[in-house]
Amino acid sequence: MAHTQLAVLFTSVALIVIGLYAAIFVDNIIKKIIGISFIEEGANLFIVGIGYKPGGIVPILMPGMNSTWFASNASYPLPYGLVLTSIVIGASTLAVMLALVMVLYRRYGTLSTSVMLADTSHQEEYDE
Amino acid sequence: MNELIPLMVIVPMMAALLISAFSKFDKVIKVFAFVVALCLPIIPLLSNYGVHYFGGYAPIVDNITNILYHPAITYSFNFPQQIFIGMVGILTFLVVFIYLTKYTKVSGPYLFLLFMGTAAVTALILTDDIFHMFVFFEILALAQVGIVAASSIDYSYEMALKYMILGSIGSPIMLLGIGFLLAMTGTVNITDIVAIIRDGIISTSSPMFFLSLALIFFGWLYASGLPPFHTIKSGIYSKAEPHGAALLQSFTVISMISIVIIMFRIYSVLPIFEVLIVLFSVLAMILGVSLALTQTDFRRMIGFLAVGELGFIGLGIGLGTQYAITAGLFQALNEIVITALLFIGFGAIVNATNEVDTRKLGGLLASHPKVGIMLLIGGLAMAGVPPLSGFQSKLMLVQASLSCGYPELSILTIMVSIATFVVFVKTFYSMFLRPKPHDLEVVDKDVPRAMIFAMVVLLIIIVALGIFPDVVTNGISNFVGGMLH
Amino acid sequence: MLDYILMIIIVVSAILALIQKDLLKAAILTGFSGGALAVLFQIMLAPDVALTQAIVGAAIVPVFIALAVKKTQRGDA
Amino acid sequence: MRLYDQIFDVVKKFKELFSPGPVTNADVSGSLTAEIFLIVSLVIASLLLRHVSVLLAGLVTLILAIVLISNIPLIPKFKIEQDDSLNKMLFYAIMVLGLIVIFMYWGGRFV
Repeated sequence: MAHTQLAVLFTSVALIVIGLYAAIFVDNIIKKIIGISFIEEGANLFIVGIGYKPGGIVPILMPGMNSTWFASNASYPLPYGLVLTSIVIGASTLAVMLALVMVLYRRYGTLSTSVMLADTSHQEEYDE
Repeated sequence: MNELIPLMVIVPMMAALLISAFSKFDKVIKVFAFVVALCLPIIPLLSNYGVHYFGGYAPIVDNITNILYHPAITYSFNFPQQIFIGMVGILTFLVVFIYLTKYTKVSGPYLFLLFMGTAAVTALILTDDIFHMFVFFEILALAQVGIVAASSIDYSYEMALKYMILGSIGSPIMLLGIGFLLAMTGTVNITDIVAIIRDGIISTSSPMFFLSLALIFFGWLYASGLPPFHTIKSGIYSKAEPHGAALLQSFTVISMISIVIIMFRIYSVLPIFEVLIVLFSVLAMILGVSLALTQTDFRRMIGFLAVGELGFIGLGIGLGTQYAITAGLFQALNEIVITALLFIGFGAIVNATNEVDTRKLGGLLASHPKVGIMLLIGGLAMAGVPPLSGFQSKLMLVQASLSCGYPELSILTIMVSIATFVVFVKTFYSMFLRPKPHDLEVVDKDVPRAMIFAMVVLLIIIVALGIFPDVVTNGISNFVGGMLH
Repeated sequence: MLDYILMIIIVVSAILALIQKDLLKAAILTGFSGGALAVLFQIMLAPDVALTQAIVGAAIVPVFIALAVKKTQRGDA
Repeated sequence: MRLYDQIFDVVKKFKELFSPGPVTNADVSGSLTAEIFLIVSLVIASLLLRHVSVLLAGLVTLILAIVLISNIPLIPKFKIEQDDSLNKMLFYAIMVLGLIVIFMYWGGRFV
């Protein structure tokens, strides 16, 4: 049963590595952003994996439950609360990034990172 | 009155939301923003030191094991917090004032971002909860992106997107580090984590503990703009409006010191922690200043200088003694003020000439003597010329590194100060002293009054801190002494 | 058994999303990955997180990406 | 004489570096200062290794000095590596992340 927890940690590491790979090697900006959202998902999965207690129960204390039994069987709910916040933060950053991409696409007409987000420090003119 | 502690975060945040919601009513919003901005530096001055437990959940003592737990999000307010929040408040007030006088029609979203950023850094420096720190770290990153994207400077959208993509790599990594720490200690309250580590409940030599340091450290590198993030950090300074950049750098400095203090409290048992911080600070100093020497865009140059100066703060924290950390924090305070002065002053020049290339400028001392003189004093303060405030903190840093047995770091510190001086003199010469080129047209002759006012206020703070450093250093030193024991 | 299948779905659809030539397909595959993650959260005794992730990961994020693709271009180049 | 020629080439390189727009005295002297500052400060920083081992510090300092001086127009290379291109920034960021994680996980205990 503890194998599930280990497998979850491996999955999260796999997601993070996929995301980092996409961040370096994928040129399309939307795919890059998708890859970056996988890093976020991997971190979330990892934190949920921390709270998970193999063979335990959902941490909801119903009335009439034996509290000692509950305390020794419930999984740890604090990480779950953190992940909720983190998921929403991730979605909102994703939305802002995509909005910026849409604005920049109108200017460049391409989604290639090496064109859209290239070095700008030597550019003299700025064409609208 | 500890009730004032949460208000330091709530007031700017509520103001941000209200301004954004009622941005149609132009006059009312202007007055409201001005009043709130005026309140921001006053609240920390009136408040007493102490802690605030959100929701009133006081710490619980476990009767069997006698261990203290903190169930609520805790804000702790002390002398350094007071001085830094007060300084950010003053800066926010000046920036909002410049913004309100510059534009007749104010933009609600922009003011929203300014106030939201202020609320986020205030929460960052007050908080005693590592996840709360992460949440406001994200909010701060979003606010910074917004401030950059809202400016009307060329390539600001590109720079904002780059900053955001790098940020969305940095922050999940930091979250992962927090996750490792949570997995080992089971809590997110820093005081509890420190107590657990001090009692030896978890093994500090386990690879997990080192890994959590590595991941949180990477997030800190992103937040503070040390290498490898020095290019993007200087980039966003140069693509934001000058007054926005003045606020952005204060956000950077404060997020840097608040996260590094948290890391110091948790990880100072590991000797490698100090090695890492000193390594990256030295790199930041060398790369920041040497790149600043080769820039021709003066906003970018100040950006790189600001990153280079961050290295001094890191150096002070990395040396790890009471005197060194005091010096580092004092340097942070000075840097906030000095860099803000430089950004606002150079922004006034951009305003007047519409030109950012130092090669095409010249002879501005004749048309803008006031701005020139104030910028000169600010630059001298940044380079560490007595009796200005930069001198005091840099002298303390040199002494601290000598007394720790690292004369190389002292030499490096002095060299970086000299190079900073060279950068500044070179730029000042080519902008103000050199004969005026024929093709330079000064578009708008007079500099806005609000900018002059802001510069004068910041200059007074610089000189006052330079002459009476004890006012600040004694209090910081006491706080650091309490933190180390 | 179901959890291992879900993990494989998450990783494989993440990889497939990144090698698609068609960005709309990539958006849909992202939704697959997010939805599978939501079910995995449910199995890992976190129903509250699963609900949020199901809405955000399986519906909102793919829709955002699809909207961005619709406003820009569908092909990867 | 070869070193002299090399230093002379440095100035030519700087001209290319500032290609759009005129090159002023102040820019070239600033870049030369940056060049010297970079070499000296990196060499001094490498002296910090003496707290680990004196022999290592001596070796690293010597090698670093020789390598840096023989590659002398350093600033153009440095500037090209640290420009605003997102791909370069991401590459360096992730490389640093990898280095920190690997170093801390396997080597953190030994410091």
